[in-house]
Amino acid sequence: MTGQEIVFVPLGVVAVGAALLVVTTKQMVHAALWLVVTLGALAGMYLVLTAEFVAWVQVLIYVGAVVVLLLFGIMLTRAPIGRSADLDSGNRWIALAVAVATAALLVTVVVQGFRTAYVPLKPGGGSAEAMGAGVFRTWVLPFEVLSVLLLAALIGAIVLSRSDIGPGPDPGSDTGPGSGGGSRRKGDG
Amino acid sequence: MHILYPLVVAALLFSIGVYGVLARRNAILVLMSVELMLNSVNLNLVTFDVWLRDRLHGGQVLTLFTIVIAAAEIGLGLAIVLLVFRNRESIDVDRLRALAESDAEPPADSVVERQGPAGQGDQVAVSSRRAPQ
Amino acid sequence: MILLAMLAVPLAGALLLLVPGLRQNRLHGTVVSGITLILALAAALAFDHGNPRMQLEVDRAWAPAIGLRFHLGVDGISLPLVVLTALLTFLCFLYLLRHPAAGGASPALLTALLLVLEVGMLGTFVALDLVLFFVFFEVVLIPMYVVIAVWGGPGRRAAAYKFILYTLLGSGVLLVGLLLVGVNAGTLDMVELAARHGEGLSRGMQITAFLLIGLGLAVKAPMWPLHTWLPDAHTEAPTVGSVLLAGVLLKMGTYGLVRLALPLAPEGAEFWAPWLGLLAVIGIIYGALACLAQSDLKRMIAFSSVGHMGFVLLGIATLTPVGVNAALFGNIAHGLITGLLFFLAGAIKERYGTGDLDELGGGMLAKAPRLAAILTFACVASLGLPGLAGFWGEMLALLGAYQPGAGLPRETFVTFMVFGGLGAVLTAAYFLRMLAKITHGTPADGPVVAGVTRHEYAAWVPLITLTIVIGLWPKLILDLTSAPVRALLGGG
Amino acid sequence: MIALASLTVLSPFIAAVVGMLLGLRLSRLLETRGVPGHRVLRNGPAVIAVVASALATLFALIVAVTLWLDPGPREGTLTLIPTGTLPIAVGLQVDGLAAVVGLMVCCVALAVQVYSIAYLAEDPRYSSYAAFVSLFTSAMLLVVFAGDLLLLYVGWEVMGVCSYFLIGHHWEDRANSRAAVKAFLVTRTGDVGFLFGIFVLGVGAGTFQIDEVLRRVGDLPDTTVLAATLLLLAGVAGKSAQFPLHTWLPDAMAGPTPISALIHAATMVAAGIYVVARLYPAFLAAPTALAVLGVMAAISMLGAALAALAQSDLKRVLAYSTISQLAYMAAGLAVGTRSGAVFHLLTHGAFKALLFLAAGCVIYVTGSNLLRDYGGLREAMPITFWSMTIGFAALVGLPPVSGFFSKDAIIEAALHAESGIPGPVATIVYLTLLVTVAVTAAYATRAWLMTFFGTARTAFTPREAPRLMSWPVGILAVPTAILGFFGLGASELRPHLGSAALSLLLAGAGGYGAYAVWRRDPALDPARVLGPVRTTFERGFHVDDVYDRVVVAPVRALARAVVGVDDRVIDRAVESSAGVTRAFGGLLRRPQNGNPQTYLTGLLAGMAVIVLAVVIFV
Repeated sequence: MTGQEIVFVPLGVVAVGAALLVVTTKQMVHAALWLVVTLGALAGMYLVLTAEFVAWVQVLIYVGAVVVLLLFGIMLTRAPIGRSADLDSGNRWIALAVAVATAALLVTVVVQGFRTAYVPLKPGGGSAEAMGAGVFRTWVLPFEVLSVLLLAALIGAIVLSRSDIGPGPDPGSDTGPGSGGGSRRKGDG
Repeated sequence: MHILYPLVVAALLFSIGVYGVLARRNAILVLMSVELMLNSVNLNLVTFDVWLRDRLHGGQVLTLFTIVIAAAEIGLGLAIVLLVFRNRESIDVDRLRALAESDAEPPADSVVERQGPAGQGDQVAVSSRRAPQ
Repeated sequence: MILLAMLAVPLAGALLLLVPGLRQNRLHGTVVSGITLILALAAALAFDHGNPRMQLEVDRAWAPAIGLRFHLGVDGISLPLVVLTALLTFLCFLYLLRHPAAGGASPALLTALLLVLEVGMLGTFVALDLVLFFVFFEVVLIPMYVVIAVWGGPGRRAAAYKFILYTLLGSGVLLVGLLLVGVNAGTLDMVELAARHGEGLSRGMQITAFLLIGLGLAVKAPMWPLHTWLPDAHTEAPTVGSVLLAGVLLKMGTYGLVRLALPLAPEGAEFWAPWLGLLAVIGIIYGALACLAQSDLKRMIAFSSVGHMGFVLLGIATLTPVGVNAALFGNIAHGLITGLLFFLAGAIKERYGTGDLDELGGGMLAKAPRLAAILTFACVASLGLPGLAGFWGEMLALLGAYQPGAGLPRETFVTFMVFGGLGAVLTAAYFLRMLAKITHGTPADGPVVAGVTRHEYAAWVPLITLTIVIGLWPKLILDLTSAPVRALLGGG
Repeated sequence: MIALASLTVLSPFIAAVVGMLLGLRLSRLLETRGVPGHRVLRNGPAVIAVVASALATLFALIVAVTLWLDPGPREGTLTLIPTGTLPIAVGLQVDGLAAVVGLMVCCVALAVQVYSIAYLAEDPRYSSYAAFVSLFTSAMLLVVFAGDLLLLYVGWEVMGVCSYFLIGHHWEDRANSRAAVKAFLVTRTGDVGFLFGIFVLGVGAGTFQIDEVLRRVGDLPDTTVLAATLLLLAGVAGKSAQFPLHTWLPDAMAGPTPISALIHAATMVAAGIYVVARLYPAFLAAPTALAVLGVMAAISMLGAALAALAQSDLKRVLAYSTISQLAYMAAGLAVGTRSGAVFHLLTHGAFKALLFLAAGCVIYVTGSNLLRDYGGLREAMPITFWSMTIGFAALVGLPPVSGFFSKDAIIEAALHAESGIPGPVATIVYLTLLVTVAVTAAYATRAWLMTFFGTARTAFTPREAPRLMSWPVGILAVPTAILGFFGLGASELRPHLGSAALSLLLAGAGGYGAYAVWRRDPALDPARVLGPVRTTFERGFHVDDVYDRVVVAPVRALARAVVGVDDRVIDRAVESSAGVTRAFGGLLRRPQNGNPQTYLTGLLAGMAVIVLAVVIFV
């Protein structure tokens, strides 16, 4: 076992364990926090894999933004702080079966397919410089398209979360027509 | 480094995400599970990028894009969740049954009759029926 | 070629109704069906009566990739039915000229539907390719469904649903059976398949195929206990719908049995014949008893069809030339007579506003003597009086049952014959009961009933004449059918 | 010859068709043209019918005379109809039997047609009436001349439907309509047996041609012949109104009187006896069938005679007497005297036609069917009286009128039955014949006395019936009186002293008994002395009631049950299949509960399965 592996394996264990807690914990806020751990561990793994820039973006966006957003969502939906009993739906056991099957399948396939493959790790492959060059040279067009997509998502999120706009003839009934209009606009974007 | 380590971790994360999506009731938890799945994919992308020694760094760039899109997705997703919450007072995925047909057993020849209430908007009918629960 | 024209003319006639100017033409349907009738008669004239083979054949590739051919032809078995179909359709149009079907929808639509119906009916009788047969068999369903559902009585929707779902179910089974035969025998050509007499199909395959094909066709025939769509459809259908339904559509089932099931799967036929005979006899007795207790005229005639088709099926079940002859004769006779009966029932309903025997009261012979006289004639013909068309089919079917084909249990069939005979008595009983109920007695006071109109005469007199002519001279039909039937059953 | 016979059959048929379609038009034409002479001549349908009947009679006469001069059967076949098995021969056959019976049928039909002109003068539906009488005649002639069993059956059945129309001629009255339906149904029940008998015989013999069948009867297995003849007897019993299928005949009196004459004397009922005579070799080959016929005849003979004794309606008296006399013929056939039976058929045809037509005159004059309304008609209706007297004498079998000779031939034959029927049956038949002679005399005397003697019991104008009615009656009296002497030509038909004396003695006793009772009080019905059994006799031993209970009611109940079953079981099964389908659909809809998680679970599970499959198999 190489040094990298010695670092990588604990990170992986942490990531998987925290992910398991995300999907099993009885408290919603804890779930969000365990998610932070998972994502953080993933960032560590990226580092081990020499993808420094990705690792930092992971920390910034995921840990910084997404999880915060999720926490906001938890609060806005007035989710109970503390233990709640009914976070799992009725088909938990089926879900478990499917998940285990998926895991078994994926792991088997992966193991069979890459039994002898080794990753040559050389530092610098994922540096900010390399990334910047890649994004702004080779991948500049997808990058621009992505920015438009983000704009659309921005507008969509605004339209969706605001209740006072929409084509509904009766602004008083904010239910059916409002959501109908919103979803239509999202489709346009 | 043996490539199996990251790949197995990614596979497990993905499966855990699957479990979360299928088993969790709260829409926000479902979103979190989706994030897990996305991340497992990201991990794969990065791993293969490194393994293949891609000079264009397609895997890593795509990972960046995915992260960005995931952020946008979570934003939109949460907006939708909030909208649903506002309308239904609940974000329990398994209680949002608007996709189902109305439970009333359709009588053989009542096509015309059934069109009456449906015209007023299915969601209203459903939500008003759901509200007391 | 003449057959092709016979199919093309009504189809073109139906399509022409898309032209706006022609829609107002009331004579359109009559003219088109008249031309078709002339073509059918021309086919009958061009037909070589001494020749038991297929004649006037048209054989084109249709879908060569799967071996489908557009193969048409007539022989002695189908020719009478073709003429009957063309005649009945023409008479229906004649009748419609003066007595349009009640209902808001446009008459042009009815004309178009009936013409398409005619294409399907004629096509079924002249098709010589299994899939082509099935296609025409199905073409009939939709127009009839619409006719019932749009121009029918108060319960028309349920009746129409029942009709189409029931018969579609039968068609599905039929298709499976046809494909089973076609795939296993390697050809879809009916002439070739008939000539093989089941060679190349294992016994088990034949039994399955006969069961499937028979079931599919029995729904249409209809055989007891698959008959329940019939009374409803007849009761609700408009007059012309009932006439064509009883006059031609039911025949497609029995014709199919003779044309497809018997020659394609002879061993299967032998296996199933006693069962077919049993159900046929039950149908005879059951239909007659049901008629005895009916109070609605149209419903009664519908159940009488069950009984009459029972005789036809019994004839087929005997697997003898005489039985199959009886079936074909019975087909024609039933088409003529029951067609007439439904015309009459429609006329009565139109005049009295009801088809209920009790509400009709008595004394029709005093109130509307000619109508009642024709009704009496039709009933007497239907109950199988010798000298009229209805007799020969029944008599020959019973004769066939007395001497069933080799390999069939004789005692069983003799029992069937006895019960069939009882059914004949019951048939007489219910017709006479109905006649006594509505034509005899003193009439209740009420509005004067209109006499028989000229258009009604025009529609009915050919049927009456043919009933008498065929009844007095059965050779006309038996000469035609005997030779091909013998060939069909594998005799010399 | 055959052409003549076919013309005999066809001319009434054509008359029927033409009369039905054009009769009224011809009337109108004659009316407008102002044809001189009696108004009868302006009755179009009647003219057509009478002319055709006369033609038929002429043809039949020529046929009969030709055959008399040059005996020997002849036959001709127009064509063969293929059926897929034995062909049906459209052909006629003439022999002595057919010629004689055919002539008799034509004569009676002619008399009836002429008589009807006056009897139904004011009838608005004369054209259909005359046409059906013509058709009836034609059908009977077809039965008589048919050379093929199935052709015979055609005529046989057509007669049934004609009887239906004619008995129900006055359909305004529901009773007539019921009687007509009953006549048709009862005879048709028998006819089914008859048809099966034809099948058995024809298929057994390998042909439906009558002479060929009779030639091959000897080679057939006994059981086949027995089955065939027994089945044929069912039809015979139906048409010839023998027990147990006799019940339609008394009710058939509902029809106009000339129709009764036609049905009873010439057509329909005669057909049954004729067919047995025609197929006699087959019956001789099956003595058991003859024994059954004998027993049937014995029961019908005596039972009907007793029933006749108590009837209050003149026509019903005659109707029961017909059953009884037909039973004589059947008995004659059973004991082996075909010629005697046919002889009686002929004489009976004459005297029964006479009796009915005369009764028609009485009814025409008095306006009533009931014996208790008559009385003292002797003076006012001399032709009717004398004719009817001859008729009754023939019915009773008094010498020298015809009935005496024919009855005697049968009774004598019954004494030494030669047909091979078991001895006891022959004895029973013989004794019943003798007893019936006495009873016949009694009821004939009763009817005769109550009609013509004493004083009129109700108010009517005694007068002779119109000439068109009384003349046929008078003319029929001639053959009634003298037909018997034709039998002297054949040795077996000559009277025998012993049996003649015996039957005369019995007849005298019966007649005197009725007379003695009547003389005590001419105003009253002599049947009163029957006491309590009178009702039983009058209602024909309640056979009708039994049939009502045993056949009619169960069939009705069964019919209702069938309709119930159809609605509630078969149709319900069909309609509930819709429900089952929907329920099944509901089962499949269960997963479609609107929960996206469930959907997604299914999706992912499916994906896993597919991937698994790919991994394993590819």
